[in-house]
Amino acid sequence: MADYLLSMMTFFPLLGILILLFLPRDNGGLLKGFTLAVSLITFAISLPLAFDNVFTTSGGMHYREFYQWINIGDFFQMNYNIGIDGISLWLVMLTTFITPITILSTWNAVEKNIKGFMVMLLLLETGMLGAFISLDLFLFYVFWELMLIPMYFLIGIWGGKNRIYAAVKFFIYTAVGSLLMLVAIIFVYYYAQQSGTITNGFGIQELYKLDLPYNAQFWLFLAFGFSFAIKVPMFPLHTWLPDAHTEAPTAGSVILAAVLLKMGTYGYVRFAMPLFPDALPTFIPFLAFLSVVGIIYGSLVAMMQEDIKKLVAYSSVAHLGFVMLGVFALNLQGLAGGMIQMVNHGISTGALFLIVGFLYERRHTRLITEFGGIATKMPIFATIFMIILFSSIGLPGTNGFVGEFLALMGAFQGGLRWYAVFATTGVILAAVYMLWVYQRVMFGKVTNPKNENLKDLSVREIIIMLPLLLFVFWIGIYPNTFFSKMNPAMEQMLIQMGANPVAVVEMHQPAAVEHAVDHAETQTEHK
Amino acid sequence: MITVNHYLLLSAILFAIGTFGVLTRKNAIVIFMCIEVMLNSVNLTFIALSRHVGNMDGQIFVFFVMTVAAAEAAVGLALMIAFFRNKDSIDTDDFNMLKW
Amino acid sequence: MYSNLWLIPFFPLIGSIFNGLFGKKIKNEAVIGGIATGLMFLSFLVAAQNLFKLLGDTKKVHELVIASWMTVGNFQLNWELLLDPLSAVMIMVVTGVGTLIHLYSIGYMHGEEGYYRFFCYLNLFAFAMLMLVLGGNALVMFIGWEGVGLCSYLLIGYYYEKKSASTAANKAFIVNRVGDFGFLCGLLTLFWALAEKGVWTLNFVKIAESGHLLESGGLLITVVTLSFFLGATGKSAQIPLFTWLPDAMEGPTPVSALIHAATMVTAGVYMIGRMNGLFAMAPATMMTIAIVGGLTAFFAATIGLAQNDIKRVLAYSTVSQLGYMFLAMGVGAFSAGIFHLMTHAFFKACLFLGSGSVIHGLHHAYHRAHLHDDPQDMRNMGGLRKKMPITFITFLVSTIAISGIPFFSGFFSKDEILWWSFGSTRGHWLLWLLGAAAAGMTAFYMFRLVFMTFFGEQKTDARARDHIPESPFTITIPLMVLGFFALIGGYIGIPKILGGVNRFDAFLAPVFEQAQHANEIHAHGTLATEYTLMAISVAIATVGIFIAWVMYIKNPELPAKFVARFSRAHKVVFNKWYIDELYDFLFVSPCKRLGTFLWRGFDVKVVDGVVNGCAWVIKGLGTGLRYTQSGYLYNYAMAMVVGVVVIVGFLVF
Amino acid sequence: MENLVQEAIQNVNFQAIMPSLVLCVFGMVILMVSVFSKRGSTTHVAWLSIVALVVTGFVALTGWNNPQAGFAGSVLFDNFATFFSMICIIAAALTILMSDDYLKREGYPVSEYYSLILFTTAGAMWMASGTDLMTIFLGLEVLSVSLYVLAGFFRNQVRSNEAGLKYFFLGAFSTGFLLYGVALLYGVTGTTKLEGIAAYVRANPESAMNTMFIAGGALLLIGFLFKVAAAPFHMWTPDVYQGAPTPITAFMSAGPKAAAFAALMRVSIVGLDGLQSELTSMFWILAVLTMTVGNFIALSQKDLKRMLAYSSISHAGYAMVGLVAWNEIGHSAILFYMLVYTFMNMGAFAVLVLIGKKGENNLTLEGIAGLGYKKPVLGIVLTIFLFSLMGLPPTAGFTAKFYIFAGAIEAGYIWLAVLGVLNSAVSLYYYLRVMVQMYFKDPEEDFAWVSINPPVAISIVISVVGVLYLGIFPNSLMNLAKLAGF
Repeated sequence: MADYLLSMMTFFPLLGILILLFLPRDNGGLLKGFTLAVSLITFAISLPLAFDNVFTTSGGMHYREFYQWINIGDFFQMNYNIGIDGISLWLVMLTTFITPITILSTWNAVEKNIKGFMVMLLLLETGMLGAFISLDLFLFYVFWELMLIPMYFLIGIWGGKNRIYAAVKFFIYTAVGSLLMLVAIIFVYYYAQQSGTITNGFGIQELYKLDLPYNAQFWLFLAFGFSFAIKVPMFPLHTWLPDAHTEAPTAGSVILAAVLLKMGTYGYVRFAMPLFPDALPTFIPFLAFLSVVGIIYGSLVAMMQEDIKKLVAYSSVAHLGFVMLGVFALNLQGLAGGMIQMVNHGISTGALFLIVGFLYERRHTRLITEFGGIATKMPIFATIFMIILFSSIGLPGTNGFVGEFLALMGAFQGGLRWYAVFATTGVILAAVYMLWVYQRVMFGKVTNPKNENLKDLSVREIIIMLPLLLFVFWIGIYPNTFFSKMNPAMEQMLIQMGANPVAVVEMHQPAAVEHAVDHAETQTEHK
Repeated sequence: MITVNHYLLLSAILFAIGTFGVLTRKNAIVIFMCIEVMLNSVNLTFIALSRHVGNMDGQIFVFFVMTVAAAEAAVGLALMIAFFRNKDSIDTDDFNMLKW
Repeated sequence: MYSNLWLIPFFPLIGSIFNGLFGKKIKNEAVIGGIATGLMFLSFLVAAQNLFKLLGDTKKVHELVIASWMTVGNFQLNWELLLDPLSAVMIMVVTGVGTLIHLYSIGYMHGEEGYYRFFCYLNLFAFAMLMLVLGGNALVMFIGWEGVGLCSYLLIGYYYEKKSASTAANKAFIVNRVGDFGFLCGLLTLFWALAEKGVWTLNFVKIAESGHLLESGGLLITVVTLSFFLGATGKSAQIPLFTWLPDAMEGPTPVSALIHAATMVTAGVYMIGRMNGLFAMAPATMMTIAIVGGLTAFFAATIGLAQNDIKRVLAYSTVSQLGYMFLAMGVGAFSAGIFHLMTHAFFKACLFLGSGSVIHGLHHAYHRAHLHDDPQDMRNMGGLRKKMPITFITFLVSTIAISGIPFFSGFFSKDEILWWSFGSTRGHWLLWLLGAAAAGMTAFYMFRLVFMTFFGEQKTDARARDHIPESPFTITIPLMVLGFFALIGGYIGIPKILGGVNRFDAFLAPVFEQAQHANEIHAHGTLATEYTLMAISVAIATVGIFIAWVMYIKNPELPAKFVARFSRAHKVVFNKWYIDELYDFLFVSPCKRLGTFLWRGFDVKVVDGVVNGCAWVIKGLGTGLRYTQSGYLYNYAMAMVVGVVVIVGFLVF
Repeated sequence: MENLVQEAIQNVNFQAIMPSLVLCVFGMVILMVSVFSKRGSTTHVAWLSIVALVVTGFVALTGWNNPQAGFAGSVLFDNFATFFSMICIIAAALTILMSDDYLKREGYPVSEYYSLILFTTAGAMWMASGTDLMTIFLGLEVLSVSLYVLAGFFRNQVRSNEAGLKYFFLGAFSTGFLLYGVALLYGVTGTTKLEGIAAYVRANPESAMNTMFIAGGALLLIGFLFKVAAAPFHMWTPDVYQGAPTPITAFMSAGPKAAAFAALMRVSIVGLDGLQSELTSMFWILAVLTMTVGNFIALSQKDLKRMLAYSSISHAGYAMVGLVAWNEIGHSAILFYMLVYTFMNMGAFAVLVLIGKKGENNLTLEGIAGLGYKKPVLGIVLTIFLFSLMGLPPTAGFTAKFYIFAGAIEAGYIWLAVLGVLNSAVSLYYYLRVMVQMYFKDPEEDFAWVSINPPVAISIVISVVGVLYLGIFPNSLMNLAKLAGF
């Protein structure tokens, strides 16, 4: 069973879709229930991964599956080449974890064409999981593009007033980047083929060993980086995000924020950076700069938003700036911060979108001015909102802090000191816009009569939020659960990126470093 | 002495005339005739070259071209008649339903 | 040995969680308040036990690792607690004063709608504060540091339906965040600097051990300490980040007493004390701290002169007193600073609780009389000493203490600070002057407060006058206890020149001595100077009291004349030197405008404009090209001919 | 004389033209059958043509890995020809499946229609298997003449007339250029056999490269470029595609286009090998131009058939990238691409055939608003075809595009690939617009007139299966394309 675990996990939702198609169209409860069951089973399938201690000892790929897929002799070969390591582990878990939550959140929100909605959600899950576990660039690309389709429909069919514009923009914007990446992928392949290093199709582990000339790396990194930067999204390629988020239905926003955006950051960590390590130093100052701009810019723009959802969307831009900054620090702390911040952002921002969804379901508006004094009417909601909000701000003890702190620390260690200092101002700004919106929505007296009869969260809604709250504190208080399984893989990845995983800029006490390098080397041997 | 070049030149001129006619005339029949001029100029080229090269392939080709031209004429005229029935015109300016 | 240390923060945490989850169901105020207070008291007992253990111990520094927190490569961080004399003093203050204020709150918050919520927050605060002081590394401290900020936010915004309350809460948190920015920068710089030297740690003990690796007085250490100090100014309401504290008085009075007087706001002082080794190595920073402290003490006192809201006067007084503590830290009088921190905790908590008692009484009276007058405005008070005798006496004791009248607790601590600011190797007579002037003003405005509130004729609305009661015993007991300590709390630190042994100083010596010695920080001067200075400060205080007496008892019409005479100056002082307006002008509105511009002007028009512009251009090109498809046969033929000519030409030539 | 006849008979190899012969015979049989059939009943004829195509398919498949040369080297039925023949057969079969009901709906239930399709297919197969310019020309003309008729088949419909006439005139016009090119090549090399031309160039590398030869080659190729609708010879495409009966449009975009590509490839690769560097640079420009023109103009189209016509132009551009690459990958990629394109495009047209009302005036963007809700299955399959046309995984459109661009990149044409993918990005917009209408707009009509009849359903199912199978498991056919390529 363990041999096929990843495949089972990835394609189980697809199986669910097949059955779903034959269920009666009008029985909404059955459709939702069934989909929920499918996603929960998927989660259950993936659960053994989280408890597998092999990740704590070895940074290599596990649960490998390898089948020949396309083999056109000397033309090209693609393989069904999947595996998971500490870097993708938590993103996979996040995906399987957040999907049931989103499905549960749509219980009352979606009325139109429930079947289609559920199909799209499950298709999306398959796409996301597939992208995280692909070890073959071609396979990755297939899943990567596959994700676009359901998201496009989620926004376009079940979205808000301006949904068509948003959906089309989302689709084309992301596709432009990925198409350029496709060219780069093919180029890498043929370069490898001509230099004789290809034995395994588009397998990234072979491609990692490739010694590309700097010039090629420069352009290839640009192509990959551009594609991922759109997905992240990094300033100034972010404008699709507020539109997409605002128009998407709650479930769409949650998945978009929680998982889809991670594809971009994950892409940097897994593909762009380790594949083209020589080009990395050229780009890092530039990318770090954009990350910092994203943090400050996103926060400032978020501050002035009138629509809560747009505010959260812009705050995403800021949060992902931290992720990217951490990743570009090229050391363990930064990378760990970035990785955990990806998970955090999934949890916190996902939860924020759910919260906005709760409000929207009740009032069918998201304008801040329409609210005020909600805390009196919905105390449980207010409490949960508050906790999530502080997690998003990065209050110590919550998950957000761990990620932001490590990312900043990494940036500090990794020679991005000034960037880090400016990024830290984002800590202030986050508090400003979040608290301000909370004040305007929740505090004060109820001035709008429409808010008089708001009902507090239902049991279902509380159940949705509880697991998220659990992880808010878990990651905040004992992140080692996560780090212990990420560390070996990250060390290996950093070596691949041409960075010393434990390096500070200048070393004065070589003993510790040697030890760490030894450690890393034994890791490599294991592989 | 008339060399092959003279023939080629003549056929080229004919071809050009045909082309020019296609470009400038509006009457479908005339345009069709111009195309026939073009095809026949090609035939002339073939024959001249066949003689010049010294094998029969060119001449055989001409037979095919002529056959095909006949078939085309049949089809083309039929199409024109069909159009004329509907529009009472075979002016190419009236081929204006499908555009942009 | 000290393995039960974790219980100290644990008890309030339990209380907080319990009340947060079940408080709403329980409804019974006695149970809720009882649990919260009881757990706080347990915490106090454990703290006391540990203190006594430490007193009898030769080893003064003890660490307790609870669990690991983050382990990433070389960076290993634990949940760890640190008990040394400094934190021992702090936990005593926090749990002691905390317990009393919890007790006080049972009565004070009686009948409030969110009773359980209040105790939940209050306990949470105690937890966070205890984490702050017990934190064994900078990050655990930071947890507490931000945690108290959070609770402060929650408690200031306790009356969240009031706009001013929620605004004040936001302001407090955000201004604190500015400070936290500094703290984080300092932390990260420090960590990086030490890691460069091969020491990967945030542990305080290790930092203290390896501080010498950094260049003393160098740029790096200055930057680190200045950043930390920025954090301290945020939390402890110093210039330039003091503006939030007066607004924070929107919170219920016990909150003001606990958080905004006794404990949280002293965190900055504590933090400097905790890292005294580093600070001592950065003279420039020390000087900055001393100057900022002195100036804060002075300016806050000036503002305090003119306020009419009883709690605001106390708030500015707090800012001013905190300035003293920073002054102390800045001149290297670490133990004096901590000493003042402790005495201040007693008398300021007592003052706040006393004012709370007054407000409570007036509120009650207005409520009974169905009036809506402001129960916090001193102009509505007067002559309350007869109505509220216990409140009055304890209040008076504390006022005397804060004014620096000999043999009350404030005298000892304040005087030591003033002496150090004059005589320390890091001191200067100008600093002393600022402190002394502030002391005079303190005496004046505090007695102004007492006179306006408790003496003179009763200005309370006649209809409410008879309903003013003395507060219930849950309120008066804490007052009495705190009043008692305000009276005698100073005796553990009687300076040598007054014949004492200064036990307090001795107790803290293990923490501070090394840094002071290593950096040659000590106060020097003759005994005569010391006596003289002491006399002068006492004299100044007395003069202050005298003026207050003249203006508010003897000739009550004087203040109005005075205000009329110096109307402009009064206006400036009354409006807090327009600092809020200045910040609004300098930071808040530019930020908002920038945000709006970036959104509507830049994001929508430029960034998105480029994107949509691309789409628009492509579509326009498409539409243009579309019209080449004219539908005319000869055009198509022409295109073909052109194509033929171009291609043939291209290939042939 | 005796000898000549003997030699000729020996050289004749009917095996080499057997598939087209079978088709022609069947075509004539159908003509005869139609004479004896009741007016207006064409269903049996349609099924008979399907039988014809199936038989032909089996016959053609015997040529796989069993190349048959014949007629003194004028015909070579090799893997390449087999592959293209199969594409044409599939296209023709799908066309016929979707035609019967359509013809009845539009009021032209005429049997000649089917025999014309069979003749067209036969012509296409000649084009694919011809190795002499003469046979290729004959194939081209058989194909063209039949198509002229088919395009103008609805003789009482002005639109159809106009389409037929425009196609006819421009087709004949381009034939003139093609022939002139053949004549020039013949003049230089003294032969019309592709091998002969190539051999002559190899023997006289210096003198062969004269103006006449190059111009002849260019003119010749232009004839085929016209058929594949490469810019600037594409201008007939939108008009003809829009005006012709929808199944015929579908057919033209797949079968004849594939045949034209086959001829284009064989002529350039076998016959004009010597001009490689000139031709690749020409194809480079034309490919970019073609896809750009196709995609850009398609952006503002409202009529679905016309939009798909422009899309077809752009796809021709993508396929030409394989010619630019001029390597094994590129050449096999074209084969694979044409096969995939047949499935996805015919599928899309089949859906249009179904949802059109009589006269097909409702085949506009607005006309299909809400289709996805009223006819969910049709909506889904059309969506799949559109995604495939966009080139998104997991559809065949993606694998095909990948194959093509892999060829280009392997040959070092990075910028061409970049321009190509950017073009696909542009194309997303107009394909998405269809989906916007289908799913994001509320239905304005109930689509009650849409009845899904079995033959069309079969054609759609075949297309969907083809698109998904080739998208997810392209291995087998990619390998076949590799074997069939040059």
